[in-house]
Amino acid sequence: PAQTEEFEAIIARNDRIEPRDWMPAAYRKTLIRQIAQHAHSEIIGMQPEGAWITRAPSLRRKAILLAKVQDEAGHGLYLYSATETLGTSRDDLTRMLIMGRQKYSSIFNYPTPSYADVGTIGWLVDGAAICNQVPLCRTSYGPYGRAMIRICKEESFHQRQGYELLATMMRGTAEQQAMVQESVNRFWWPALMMFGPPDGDSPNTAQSMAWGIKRDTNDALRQKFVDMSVPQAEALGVTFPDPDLRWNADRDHYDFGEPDWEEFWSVVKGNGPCNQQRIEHRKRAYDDGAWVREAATAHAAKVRERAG
Amino acid sequence: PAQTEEFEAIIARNDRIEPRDWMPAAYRKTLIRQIAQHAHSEIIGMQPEGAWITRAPSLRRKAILLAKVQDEAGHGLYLYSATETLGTSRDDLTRMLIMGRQKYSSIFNYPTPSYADVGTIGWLVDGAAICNQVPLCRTSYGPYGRAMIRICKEESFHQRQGYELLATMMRGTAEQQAMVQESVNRFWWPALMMFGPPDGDSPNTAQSMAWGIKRDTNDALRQKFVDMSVPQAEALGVTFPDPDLRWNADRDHYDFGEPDWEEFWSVVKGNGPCNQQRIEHRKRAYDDGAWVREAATAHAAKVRERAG
Amino acid sequence: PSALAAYCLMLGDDALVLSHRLSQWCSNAPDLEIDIALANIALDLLGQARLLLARAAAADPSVRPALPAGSPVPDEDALAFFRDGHQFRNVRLVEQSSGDFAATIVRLMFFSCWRLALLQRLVDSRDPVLAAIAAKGVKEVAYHRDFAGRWFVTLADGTEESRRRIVGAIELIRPQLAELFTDHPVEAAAVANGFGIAPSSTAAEVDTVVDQLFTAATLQRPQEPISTPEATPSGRDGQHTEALGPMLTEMQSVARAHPTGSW
Amino acid sequence: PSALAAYCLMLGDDALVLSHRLSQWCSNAPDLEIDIALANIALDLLGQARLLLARAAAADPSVRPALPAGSPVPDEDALAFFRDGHQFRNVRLVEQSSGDFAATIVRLMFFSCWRLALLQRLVDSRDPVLAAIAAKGVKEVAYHRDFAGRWFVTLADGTEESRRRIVGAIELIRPQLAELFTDHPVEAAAVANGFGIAPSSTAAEVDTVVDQLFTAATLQRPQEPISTPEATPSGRDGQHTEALGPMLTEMQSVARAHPTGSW
Repeated sequence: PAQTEEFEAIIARNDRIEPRDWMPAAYRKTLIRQIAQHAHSEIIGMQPEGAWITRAPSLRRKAILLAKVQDEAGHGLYLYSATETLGTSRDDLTRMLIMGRQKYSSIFNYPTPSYADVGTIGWLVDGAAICNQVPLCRTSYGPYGRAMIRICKEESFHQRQGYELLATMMRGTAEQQAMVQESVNRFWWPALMMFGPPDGDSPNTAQSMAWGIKRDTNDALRQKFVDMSVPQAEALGVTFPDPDLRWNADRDHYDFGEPDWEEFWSVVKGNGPCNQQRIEHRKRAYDDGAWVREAATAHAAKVRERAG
Repeated sequence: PAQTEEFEAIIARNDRIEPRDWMPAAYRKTLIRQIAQHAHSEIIGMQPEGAWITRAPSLRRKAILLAKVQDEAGHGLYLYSATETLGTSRDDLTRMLIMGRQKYSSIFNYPTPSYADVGTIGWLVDGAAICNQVPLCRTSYGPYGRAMIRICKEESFHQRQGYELLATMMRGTAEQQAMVQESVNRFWWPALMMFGPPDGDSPNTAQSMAWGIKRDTNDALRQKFVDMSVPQAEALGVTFPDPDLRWNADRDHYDFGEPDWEEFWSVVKGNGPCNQQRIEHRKRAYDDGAWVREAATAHAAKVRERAG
Repeated sequence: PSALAAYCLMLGDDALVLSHRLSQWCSNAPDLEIDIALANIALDLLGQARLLLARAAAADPSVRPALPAGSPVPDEDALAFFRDGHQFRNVRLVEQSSGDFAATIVRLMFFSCWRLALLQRLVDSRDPVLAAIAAKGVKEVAYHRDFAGRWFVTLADGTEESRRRIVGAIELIRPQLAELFTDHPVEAAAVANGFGIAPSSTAAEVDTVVDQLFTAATLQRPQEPISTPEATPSGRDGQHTEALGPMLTEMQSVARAHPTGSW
Repeated sequence: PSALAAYCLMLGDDALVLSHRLSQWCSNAPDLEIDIALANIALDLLGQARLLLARAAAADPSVRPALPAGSPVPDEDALAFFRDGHQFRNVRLVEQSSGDFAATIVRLMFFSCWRLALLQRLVDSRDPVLAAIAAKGVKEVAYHRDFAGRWFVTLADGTEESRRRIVGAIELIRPQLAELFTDHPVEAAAVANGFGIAPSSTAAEVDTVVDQLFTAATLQRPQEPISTPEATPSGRDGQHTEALGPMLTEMQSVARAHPTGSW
């Protein structure tokens, strides 16, 4: 029908779909799933770094870290707002999250046992996220694309701060240098997994690319991330734990080893080191805050009533 | 009547009143108040030292401290049992405590900011408690007296352990020695207040002594405690913060200054440094544990029912 | 230490410690908006603390704790991470665990009303650095007070449970307020030297503001302890409650494990 | 370190860390009897930890962390208070916060069933010290298991809420169990040398006991992860969750502030 043609025309000319536009139900559903997953990742992602706010080793780092985790809350807020334009509510999505019915990025199921992890998350995890997200600034759904523009700007700021923390630590004591290397060893493979399974095992990619929701394949983004990160690691003075990592002049890219996809799927299925803990934390905050949200609603109703 | 005579005869010959014996209502009431206050003191007293269990600086000290705080729970248990023989329940008394309708020893409203406080509480606070309690082993109410015998035995063990901790610290670093002196400075006056207001301001003493519930006046016990503590302080190498403290050969006792009774009454009235915190802690533990106690009751009922 | 340094430590420690307590809400708040707002307030106070601690060390370098030779730790961090509990000079009000959201709001409301009154007077300090810190702080703390006041009224008016919690929080905080309005010798010296404020001089104004908030919340103000004199030594003397030690242990753990580290 | 020392650290750290978590119940338990019982269990495990850490240091003095010259700190305390998180060798199961009483009971039940099976075999260790520690521990841990088992059944049978909490606790603990039954190279070496036990060899027995407890509690046992192999490095390799660091910071704070102190 005409609606479908109109929709496909907008997609074809790389224009934005807006909330008032008609869209196929599957497109809407896929978008909600993807944006919600992204919003949940921001919110869950507050935890592994947030745990270090009270232990940041300098007041300057404490301020940087607190502001960063606060930005993540802000990102969650924009993204939940984007899903609301598709007819959902933040509360519904939060409930889906804490009941385990919607996912978030598996990277946040890895623990952060050292302060160097704050830097590594900034450098590698935010770095990988940016590779994933920059193309989404051109995504076909307007509110999502605009949220992504703002988010990407802040993320690259966070990435630079993370890198700068690691660089400072690498100029510090031998112990600090060892902390950085140990942290990078733990996060390198999980960061590579952030791009998702190999293209052959990623059945939704084709449809998402056709709809302009996704712009690049998992493997292409992963390669781009590796190519970007290796020189940065050299500049820092750290290595990645991959014996197969080397420059391939023929391909004009770095070759690298295969992530442990068994571990990936195991973490996705809920068996990572921190899955339970992350969800429990969120659930506790949500449950503990219920009385406040109820009070705010009740107060607003009374104010309206008094206003007559 | 005959009952009253019988009761007074038992008291007169320093014999014990037992739960099955008739007793005046005022005697019963006074006893419940006094034993409950003592039981509450044991339970609230778990907090200031218990806060250090997770931070005890050696495994041996951790074991000693954990066992000591556990003993205090045990003392609470005996004493609540003694009140039960007078027709109350532990649950009722606990509720009176957390509603602020029954008191506990004011000493536990002072904070314990250093590990030396664990030693000082053992030495001075348990020491003062023993002075107060040894006479109660001969108290007229049987179950109370018997509980006190067991409690006093354990308390003097705790007192020796506290003194031994301080003695060890005084043989340690200059910092440790300073910690001990600082702690003793904070606890000396509150320990003296543990014997209650001066005899002239203690209207219930006479009746309690007549009933054999109390055996010595506040001031007499306080003097005994001072006389006992000064040589111990000298052996330790610490001083008490009282410029008026000196030996009086005429009286064959130490003279000492007047505690700040204004502070005493202020703390009793609830304005000490930790009153709120102590009650809140107990209330939280009581409230958080409600579902467990309910589950145990429900399970016991089901077991009985299944047994037919 | 000099009176100026000692005075800056007091105001700086108040901000540092409350900032720490508020930052513990991060990722734990009732909703995202509150999470963001509390982080903002914590950041503001952290900023005030950094300026005040640096000013203290500049006014009297002897307040800076000794660190191993070659340690690159800046003054603000030496003071925050390498002093022990008894060297902290904050009022005891700020060191307690935050408790629930009602307790957080009630504390923040009293604290902000008081600190705003202090900072408003401190903009005329004879010390130009303090005056500048105060001028910046006034705008921040006015926002904190508005945030706390708005939630105070909301919770008091909201549901039975929220009102019960607010009333409980007020009751809990009551005995900790007297300290705020008790002049310490260091504060008296600061007044005498024209760079500081006697907290007792803010009591009447704070009282009025608090009264207005209680009226807006249709709550009975409990018998007022604001003018009650403190008998025992206070946080200003380094006498703290049991809450400060564990808080500092956590806060200082990484910095102290690496006394010559660069961050 | 020698295999014997490394093996003793594993068993010792399990006991030390769980003892710490249980000791946090002190003055917080649902009633006095439970408070006393949990303190007892914590004391038993602390006793086991002290013997095992001392044995580790005696077997290989190189496991003892370096301390300032003249430090009077005994071996057991050097190991408990002066190792960093990555040097701890406990399974990750024991380091989580205790959670509510249901979570405490479910963890203690699994842990005790497992440790009892280990210690029962360890009484025949070729190392006479380990054998003696095991013999003493068997009696203690049998009591712990009974206590946990009794409460497991009570809570499962009690009220709707207690049953819901027990089910939730089982679900939460599930992924942490596989590590208990995964043989580590150090354990393999301990078996080869005749002084230690392969935890995998206890799986069948533990399974049976746990089955009985689930049956008594009329609970469906979740799909069993006990035999699932661990993919990632474990607590035995010094890879820990986020819970261990803050726990150790607190535990070690006083000892580390006074590295040459006498206690």
